[in-house]
Amino acid sequence: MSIEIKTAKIEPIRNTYAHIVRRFGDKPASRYQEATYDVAANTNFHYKPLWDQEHDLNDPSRTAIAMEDWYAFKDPRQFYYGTYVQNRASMQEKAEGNFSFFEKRRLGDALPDVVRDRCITFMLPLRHVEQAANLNNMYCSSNANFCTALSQAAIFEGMDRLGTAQYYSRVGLALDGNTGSSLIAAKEDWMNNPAWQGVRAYCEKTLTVKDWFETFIAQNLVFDTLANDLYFRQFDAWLTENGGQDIVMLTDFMQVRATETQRWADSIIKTAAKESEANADHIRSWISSWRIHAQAALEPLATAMLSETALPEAFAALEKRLTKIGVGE
Amino acid sequence: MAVKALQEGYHGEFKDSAEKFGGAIVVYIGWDKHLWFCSPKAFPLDPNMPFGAVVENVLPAGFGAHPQFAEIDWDKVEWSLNQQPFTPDMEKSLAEQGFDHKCLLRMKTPGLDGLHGASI
Amino acid sequence: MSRVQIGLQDNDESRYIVAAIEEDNPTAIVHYEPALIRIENEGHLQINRESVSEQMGMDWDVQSIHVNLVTLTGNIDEDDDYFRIEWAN
Amino acid sequence: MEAKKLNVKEKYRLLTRDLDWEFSYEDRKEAFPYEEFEGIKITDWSKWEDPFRLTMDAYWKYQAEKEKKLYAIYDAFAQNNGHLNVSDARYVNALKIFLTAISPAEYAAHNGFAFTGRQLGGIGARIAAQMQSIDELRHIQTQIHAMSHYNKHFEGFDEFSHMHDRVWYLSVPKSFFDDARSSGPFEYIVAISFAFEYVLTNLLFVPFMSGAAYNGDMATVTFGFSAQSDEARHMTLGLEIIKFLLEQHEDNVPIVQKWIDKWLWRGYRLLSVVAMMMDYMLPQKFMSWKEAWELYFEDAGGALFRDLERYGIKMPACAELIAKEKDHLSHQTWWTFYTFGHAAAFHTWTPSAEEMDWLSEKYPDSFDKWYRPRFEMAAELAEKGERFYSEGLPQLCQTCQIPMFYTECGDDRPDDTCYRSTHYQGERFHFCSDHCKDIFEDEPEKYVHAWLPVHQIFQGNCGGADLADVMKYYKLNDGAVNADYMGSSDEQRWKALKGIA
Repeated sequence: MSIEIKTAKIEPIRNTYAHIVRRFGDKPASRYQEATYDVAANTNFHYKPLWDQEHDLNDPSRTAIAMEDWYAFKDPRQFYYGTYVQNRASMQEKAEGNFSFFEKRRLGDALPDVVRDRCITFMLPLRHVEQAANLNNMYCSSNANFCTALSQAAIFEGMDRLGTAQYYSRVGLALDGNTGSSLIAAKEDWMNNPAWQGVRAYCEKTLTVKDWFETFIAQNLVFDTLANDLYFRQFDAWLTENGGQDIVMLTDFMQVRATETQRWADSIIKTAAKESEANADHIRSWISSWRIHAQAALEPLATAMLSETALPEAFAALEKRLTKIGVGE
Repeated sequence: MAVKALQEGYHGEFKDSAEKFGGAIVVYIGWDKHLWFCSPKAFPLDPNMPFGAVVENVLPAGFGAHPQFAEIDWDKVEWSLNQQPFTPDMEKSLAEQGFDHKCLLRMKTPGLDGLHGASI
Repeated sequence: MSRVQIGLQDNDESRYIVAAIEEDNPTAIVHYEPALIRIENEGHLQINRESVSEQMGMDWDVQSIHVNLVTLTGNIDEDDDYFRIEWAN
Repeated sequence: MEAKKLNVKEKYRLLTRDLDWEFSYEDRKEAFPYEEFEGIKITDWSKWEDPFRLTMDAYWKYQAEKEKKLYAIYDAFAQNNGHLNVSDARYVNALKIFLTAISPAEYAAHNGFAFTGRQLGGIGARIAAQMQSIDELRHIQTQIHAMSHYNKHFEGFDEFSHMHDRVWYLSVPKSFFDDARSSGPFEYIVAISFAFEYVLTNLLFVPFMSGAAYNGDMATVTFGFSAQSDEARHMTLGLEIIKFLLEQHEDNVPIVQKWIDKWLWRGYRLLSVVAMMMDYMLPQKFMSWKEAWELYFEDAGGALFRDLERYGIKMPACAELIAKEKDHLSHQTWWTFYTFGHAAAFHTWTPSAEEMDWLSEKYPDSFDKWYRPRFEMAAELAEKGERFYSEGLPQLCQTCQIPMFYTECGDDRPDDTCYRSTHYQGERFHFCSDHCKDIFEDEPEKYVHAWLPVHQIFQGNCGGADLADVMKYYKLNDGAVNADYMGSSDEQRWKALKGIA
């Protein structure tokens, strides 16, 4: 067969790019490896940033965390752009199916008022929380610009959080028949309801943090762990008990995504803490200061939405996670 | 105009200031109408070297590949230093004749105006 | 009047879009270049959802133009029913 | 309750624009600290018009569709050894330049838009920037993957990452993006979204990708046009940001004009290498640089600037010089690389007789008079085994960092090198043009910090003073990646594969 003759002559002269060979040996590389490792520039920059004359353009010293090799950070999902968008596209297709089922069957009409009201007051304002999470992860991406493994995973997280904010908004539209009235009501809660003011203050505060690794801890570890437990376990259970199980279908995307992304966040923190005592100390001290903020922020919300035991339960989930990744007390 | 930066006192490092060249000065040399050499060239030179050494060593290395180089009558070359007419003294050092860091030396060779009427 | 132009990847889907453009913009000029279909018109060009859907024989979502779009010049106005580019001058 | 039908505009407003809120607990300036120092005045972000209204679900859906198509072609290309179908192995050298010079710039753009996508105060503009940021990540990754197969069969691709931070000619694209990224968020977005994406990007992608199609390179055509489908969105963002800034406050007009002037010129200088690729590196020629400039800049760009006149924006003055340089640009650039081909990571050659005839036809006013004799002389020497390489190192322009090869085209003296210089704090600085000099003089505090490769070599920061040392520092395999195409290992392998004696 002609194909065999051809392949016999066409021997490759190398298997992959030289920087990939230096890291992994001279063998065929995965698309994730070629798309990720050593892509970012790391030396000989031309100008000082007009907005930060103390640092180079791509500068690892914008965080207190120090690493011998920043590419020690891995994304367990091995997402590069192509695999990321294809994965999310299939998730959105499923979400789209759920929304259209919900809308076609007019499941919103059948919801008990108490479920609808609680969703508007307590769930829809999460779209603003997610907007802060979007910005915080963009902050991580743009500051971790010296390491593609980090900058890409952080922008995926950032775009995910925008998508999540938009899905929460669509829950609102599904509840109010596309008038937007539920979103207006939820924003009113976000701005003025005492139950939400702590969370809003927390979000605003995270947006002023300078060290991007601290931002990461405040957002993706401390806040998300607590909020995920409050919403995806406890509030879900409440919804199911109170005739709101159809809403759970609409938040399926958010839950699946949050679980998946947690593995990535865990691996980042674990790797940084394992690198050195100094890193572990920074991480522990950020955790301890942000958990105090989080306690104050979430207490009124958790109590109003669920009960007085809700937040302690969420903190137990946080403890468990911290222990698992080796930064517990 | 001056730069607008977030904080006061913004200033980049002078990446090519004289002291960074280990005592050498950078001298740029261009040969007019000889575009065989796409651009002027840069040379790190000892400011204490006599101008004659530039003619004897530096120029042949940089421009000797051109067929007209061998025909140059060095007495007839029209020099300019930093865009001012300049009459070199072969014995005197560069520094003594006003060569400083990142200066530009151009030479015109009347009668040798490149090849093929195309300033090659 | 200034010319606007739009470029689409030369593939099957684009051919329906081009047919719809030609129908709705009679003065448009279509150039077939390697792998690229470039369409020019004076002042403006409009792509209508209905016309493309008609050509394809199925519903066409205006936003899906981004899959085949290669380039354009002019100010964009995009809505559910149309995608329009034009110059104000 | 019957659900109301939402149109795209309303839906986008509800899903996206309303996510933002007024701060009560922190000073908003602490969260968005870079919005004011450039002097841009924003009175009302809500006036921002979203140029396109993609929500994330639609973004994932359409982008996944594009990626699926693209990677299917990559797989087929690799399985079928698609590199054997290119017109000639000389063509592959254009791809080497693409991967080493353009692709890393995509990553820089990804980062710059992540920065603006975090720092702009208005949510509409911010999200548009974020989408562009992730798109740019797509571009570098799809380019790395497209070139992955070529890397297995040709020299000059494998060290692209190491090269980008070091090699002399790659400081041109790197400094361009470093310049934009070290600017504030508004200058960045005007520089890249408007001047580069809107005004110039067609000149990079469209002719080059059509050229790839002409030369049988389906992998490149596919990634190029697939990337370009994102560019259409990016270009629109560029135009919207300009209109928005101009409408916000009249004080913005002179600032924006200054940035347009600067970045059109910076971008044009960067495209010198594209001009050369089009005219000299495509064995099957498609369109000359001059024709591309006329079609995509003079025609399309002319319409754009007429549209912007009502805001008081003028066509940048440099356009006049560019129009005069278009007869010379590609020839001078290729000559520079040809003569410094021993220090580059791609091969160079003299154009064949047929190619010279094509160049004469496309450049009737310049090629036969100024450039044909030069290339014929070079070809003759090469024939005799005396291939010409220029000794030593070229003088570089302080701003664009390109060797000072440009001539006084503005003055109709295309055979006189253009020399410009200025003094700043006791030091002399040199430029290739009035425009590069103007850019420096406007912000000397910034441009003194340029990492000029030639000076870095002299300072001993690049491995040594000899070419061999410097090549080692670049991690370039001297004798394999560089010098003339004739006699190169690329040529030998190609001939063996094609059964050419």
